[in-house]
Amino acid sequence: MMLRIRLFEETLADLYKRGALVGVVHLSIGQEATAVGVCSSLRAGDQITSTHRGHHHMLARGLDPRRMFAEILGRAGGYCGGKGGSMHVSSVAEGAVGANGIVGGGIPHAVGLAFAARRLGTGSVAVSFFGDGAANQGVLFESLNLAVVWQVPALFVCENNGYTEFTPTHAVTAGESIAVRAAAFGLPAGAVDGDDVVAVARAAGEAVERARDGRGPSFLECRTHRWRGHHEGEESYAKPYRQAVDPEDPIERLEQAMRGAGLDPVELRTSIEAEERALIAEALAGAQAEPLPPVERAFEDVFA
Amino acid sequence: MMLRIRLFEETLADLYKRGALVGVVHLSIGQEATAVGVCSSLRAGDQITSTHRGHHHMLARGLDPRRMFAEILGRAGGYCGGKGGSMHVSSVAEGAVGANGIVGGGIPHAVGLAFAARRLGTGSVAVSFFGDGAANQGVLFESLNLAVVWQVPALFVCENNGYTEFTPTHAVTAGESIAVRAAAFGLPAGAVDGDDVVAVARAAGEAVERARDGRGPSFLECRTHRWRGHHEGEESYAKPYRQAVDPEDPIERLEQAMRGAGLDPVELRTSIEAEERALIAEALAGAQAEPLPPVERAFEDVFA
Amino acid sequence: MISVAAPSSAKRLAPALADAIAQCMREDSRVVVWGEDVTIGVMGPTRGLAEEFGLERVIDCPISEAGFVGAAVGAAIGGLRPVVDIMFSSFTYVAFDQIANQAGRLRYMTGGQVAVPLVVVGSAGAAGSNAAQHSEVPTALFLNAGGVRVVFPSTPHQAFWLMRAAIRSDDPVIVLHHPALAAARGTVDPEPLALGDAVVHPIGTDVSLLATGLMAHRARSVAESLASEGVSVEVVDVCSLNPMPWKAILTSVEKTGRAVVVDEGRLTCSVASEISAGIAERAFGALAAPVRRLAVPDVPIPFAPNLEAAVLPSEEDIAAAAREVVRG
Amino acid sequence: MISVAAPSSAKRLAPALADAIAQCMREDSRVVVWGEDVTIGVMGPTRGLAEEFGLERVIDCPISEAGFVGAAVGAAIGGLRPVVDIMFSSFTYVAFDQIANQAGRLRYMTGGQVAVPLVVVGSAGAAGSNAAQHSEVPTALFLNAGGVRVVFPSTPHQAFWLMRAAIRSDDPVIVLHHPALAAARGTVDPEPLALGDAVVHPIGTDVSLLATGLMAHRARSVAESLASEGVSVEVVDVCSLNPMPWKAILTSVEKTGRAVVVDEGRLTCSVASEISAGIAERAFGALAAPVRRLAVPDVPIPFAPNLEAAVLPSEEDIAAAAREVVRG
Ligand SMILES: Cc1ncc(C[n+]2csc(CCOP(=O)(O)OP(=O)(O)O)c2C)c(N)n1
Ligand SMILES: Cc1ncc(C[n+]2csc(CCOP(=O)(O)OP(=O)(O)O)c2C)c(N)n1
Ligand SMILES: [Mg+2]
Ligand SMILES: [Mg+2]
Repeated sequence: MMLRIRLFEETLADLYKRGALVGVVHLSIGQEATAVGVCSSLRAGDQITSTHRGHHHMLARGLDPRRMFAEILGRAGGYCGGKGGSMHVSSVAEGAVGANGIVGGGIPHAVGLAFAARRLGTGSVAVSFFGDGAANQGVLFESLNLAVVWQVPALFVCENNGYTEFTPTHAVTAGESIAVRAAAFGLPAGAVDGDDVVAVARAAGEAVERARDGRGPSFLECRTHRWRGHHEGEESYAKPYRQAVDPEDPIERLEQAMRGAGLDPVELRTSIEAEERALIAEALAGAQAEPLPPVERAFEDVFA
Repeated sequence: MMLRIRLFEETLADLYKRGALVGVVHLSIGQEATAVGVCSSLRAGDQITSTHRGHHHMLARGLDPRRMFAEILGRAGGYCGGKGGSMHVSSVAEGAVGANGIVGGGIPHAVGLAFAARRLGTGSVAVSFFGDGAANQGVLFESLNLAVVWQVPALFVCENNGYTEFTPTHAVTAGESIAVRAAAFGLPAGAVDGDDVVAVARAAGEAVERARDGRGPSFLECRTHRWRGHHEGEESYAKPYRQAVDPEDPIERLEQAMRGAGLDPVELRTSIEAEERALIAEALAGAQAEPLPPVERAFEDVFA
Repeated sequence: MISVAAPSSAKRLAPALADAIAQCMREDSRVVVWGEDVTIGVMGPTRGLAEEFGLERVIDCPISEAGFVGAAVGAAIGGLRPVVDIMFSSFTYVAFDQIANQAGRLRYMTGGQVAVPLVVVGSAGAAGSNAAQHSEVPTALFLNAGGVRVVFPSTPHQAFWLMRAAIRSDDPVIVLHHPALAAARGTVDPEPLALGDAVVHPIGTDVSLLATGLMAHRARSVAESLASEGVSVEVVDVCSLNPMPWKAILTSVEKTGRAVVVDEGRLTCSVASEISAGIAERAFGALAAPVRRLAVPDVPIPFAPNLEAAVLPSEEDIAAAAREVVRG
Repeated sequence: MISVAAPSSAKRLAPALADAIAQCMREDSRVVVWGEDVTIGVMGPTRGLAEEFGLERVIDCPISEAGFVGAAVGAAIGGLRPVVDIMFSSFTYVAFDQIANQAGRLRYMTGGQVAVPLVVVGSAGAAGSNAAQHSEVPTALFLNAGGVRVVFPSTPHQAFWLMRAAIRSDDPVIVLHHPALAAARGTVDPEPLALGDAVVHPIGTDVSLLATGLMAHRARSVAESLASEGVSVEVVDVCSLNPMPWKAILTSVEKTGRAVVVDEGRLTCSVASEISAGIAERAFGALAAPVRRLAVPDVPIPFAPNLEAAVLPSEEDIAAAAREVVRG
């Protein structure tokens, strides 16, 4: 799955370079492990809220790459009929109520989704993904407080890639850590190596189980790395602003782990990679073959 | 000064009962010590931001009871020409940029006032008073973060009287304490007995000095008690909702302290009380003699 | 739904709102209520609900408007029908992104995947010196932001039926109620009102007064007083603003040829401006005089009673404007 | 201030905004700039400022719009002149209370004790599939909220002078700039523009097109194309919206007797509605045809390019409306 995300995003980077994409595209390369690790413990009925940088969450949640490409290309067959685009991919039926263009905007939604799940007795949980930059939006703290007071089955996942757009987050963020801020609101809050898919899966698994058992919400800070710029094409105005990071590759990390466990990843990878490449290529071709949305659609879906 | 506040507020309570007040009036009886203790270490040029319950802050800051009464009675001679009222008393010239009807609304203003003071090199500090209920407004945490990142000369004073209107704040507030929340944003944050004016003055004095010395912002939680309802006249709809509190009287506390120090407060009090009663009575009479604001004033002061 | 018996015994506006919520809560367990001090029901619309439905469905919130409105958006998407009491509607400014950019956009952005059956109820208007931050009528902000329905009942009958319609709607609905009308008397009649309805009363032939909330009351009493002067006034109570009842508005104006729009919001980009522009576009030929707008000038609401009165359209202002457009 | 030399060598809109800020920063040390990534100047108006003025006056902020707009309100009261780049103007919704209820009310509530010389600059409008939350024009929200000035320049000349006027004003001013016009070409001429000005060009006699931002560009090119059809179009670029340049608007409409208002905001309670209602009230007699409004219908901005184009008033739409009001 990490490979699928990697290939999906690399395909978009390539499309962008060739001028085949419109709008702003934020890629998740380097952050695959957080999405895959967290979503691995979710099941049907659970819901996730995501961000402007959400392709990896959606793929990890099991969305169809073809319909995702179609949405990002603004085609009729996209998940949102082409009305959402890269920043707003969503598939409620598949447990992804969706991405949000407003940083922090989706966080309280997860509290409400979790509240509804508990009240309706569905046994589902809600997970909110957001970034380290979102940790400075007041609504995060309002949401943490509500989640704890209401003891709802929610998991807050902060994907800390070190950057708020082009600003190193530490330069605009006070206090010891984001997890420490969260802990002050009285919920279990820990930090984990976000590039280690196994570690993320373990930590998220415990938190999701806690939520399902009615033992309340948790907070998980996943320390990870953003390999590419804030969005594709930023070179046009963003002077080199990155400190030299030597980003860890979550995929290689997994392979090392396998080796450590005496398994040989090479064969596995080559076979999976072939499969996934085919799948992504086919998905893209399918999406590109899609028609544009009919113009009438622009005037629908405002009200029920 | 605590006596002046007490008498000022009792006078308003009496006026309200006699139907002589309009609008909503939130009294500060029982909370005198926080206002007096904090403002005792402020000087000319310093600024405070306040709340819907701000008469004690204003009096402690040295505002004129006559012009305050006039404002609360909607008279021309009021501090805001009668356009602000009880929730919006302010006197910028006297270091009180003012009260705010929006819970939390004034907190970021203090950050900006402190930033301006530092940039303009005035050596002044900014103090923001707010309640325990305001500790659930996201903008508080945004303000704390900015204040720490910018290292501005600000003091955040949370007057914790245990209530968010009619709801015991603990029922809607997660985590160990408000001070602990603040500490997670990396500034010195402590709690103090808010009914002990000496303790408040000591703690606030240190914090203000720290700010003046350029050593950054601080947070002070003052645990106090609200003797009266959320606002005057609430009996009309608010069923008895208070747990039996046995509120401490900050004034008696001070007198005890004096006795402890071998001083006799009785004489002092009687003399001060006589003075203050006269002063308040005169202030009220003066305010009541004020004319209504001329109608044209309603259409002025929107733009400079 | 037509019945002979009165659907609610409420005799005043705020209790009619509360009764509508209570009836919906009895009929539909997905309806939940939250906001600050809703168990006490400070503002009226939630009074008594906690006693009947308990603290699982009537929930006091911390002062976190963006958080609990956002949570209501999520709960609505998740299958509940939350009714959020925001107290004073100007507190929506603290949660404006959640209302405008989230509740009002998510259905569209997801290509219709989600419905957001959310009600936000709040008081709107000046009621005795609550000053600038607790007295304004932000209707136009919600209408321009879009994506949310807006109703503003002026009688117990309107309050009951429109709140009921709001809760049963699959769209986000803002329900405004005027603090000066909380105790306004009236009976709730069996004929329901729906989102998009207007109430035309009294009927008249010389001039149409289009108004909402407290201004609708003032318009109706002006209609009475002008009748004695021989001016026949028709009042269209625009109690639903999104959907806007254009048919009722245009029918009235095409009949009278004259219109005064009375609005307690600020004038610029107001509901009055919208109605005036809409009439000009759709019924220009029928107009015997320009549409007059009466609204709060572009100032905040002042505290002092005499100043507050001076910025609100008074019955005298309304009567004068009506005479003017009629007599020219 | 009249001078012969060009006050700015900027040849494009966004750099003209940046140059205006830079000149004000040189003249007045109280001017400071903050917002997200203002040192890089992602959005354009702050590009290059950090290099010249340093990180003490050009400050990157955390994602805390309510916090840093509120801090700017405090800093303005405290004697500075903050210029806040909010990036996309729809992010003001997260800080709406600080803008509407604080910046826009404090002077009035304090009886004139404070001035709030604050500038909030943000992009407004659709520019190639930024979708619902990054494409809208919220002008009408600021106009109805009141207490804040609003300008929306469409050329480098307007951008330079109006940003300069905004920073030098003692009132809070919202400066909007259209992302599709960031690179719009033009020279900055010596004749200054002030808050409240409009730019009338080209001059015409048959119909007045009243428009702002990108719509003003479309109106001007429609004016050219209709000239070849023998229709003489006058374009009033309403680059200041608060104060609203009523004199320029009414002078034009009284001359032509016909008006089409083109607005990239949502139609209901829009600037177009306000201008239409204001014209009807003040120049009814001069109107040979009803004022036409062209605006975004009440829908969010969709992502797909063909859908985005479909909801914005196009040159064809504008030309058709102009012909219609002229030929009836
Ligand atoms: C309310 C709001 N403010 C600002 C922005 C502009 N913006 C988009 S992404 C971003 C940075 C977000 O940083 P982070 O939360 O760490 O997510 P990341 O991009 O690192 O994945 C900003 C400031 C926005 N979309 N919404
Ligand atoms: C944004 C906002 N939400 C709600 C209110 C209504 N309100 C006024 S005072 C108050 C309680 C404030 O509690 P706290 O901060 O503890 O101050 P206290 O009244 O105890 O002094 C509330 C909810 C408001 N004025 N502003
Ligand atoms: Mg980040
Ligand atoms: Mg309190």
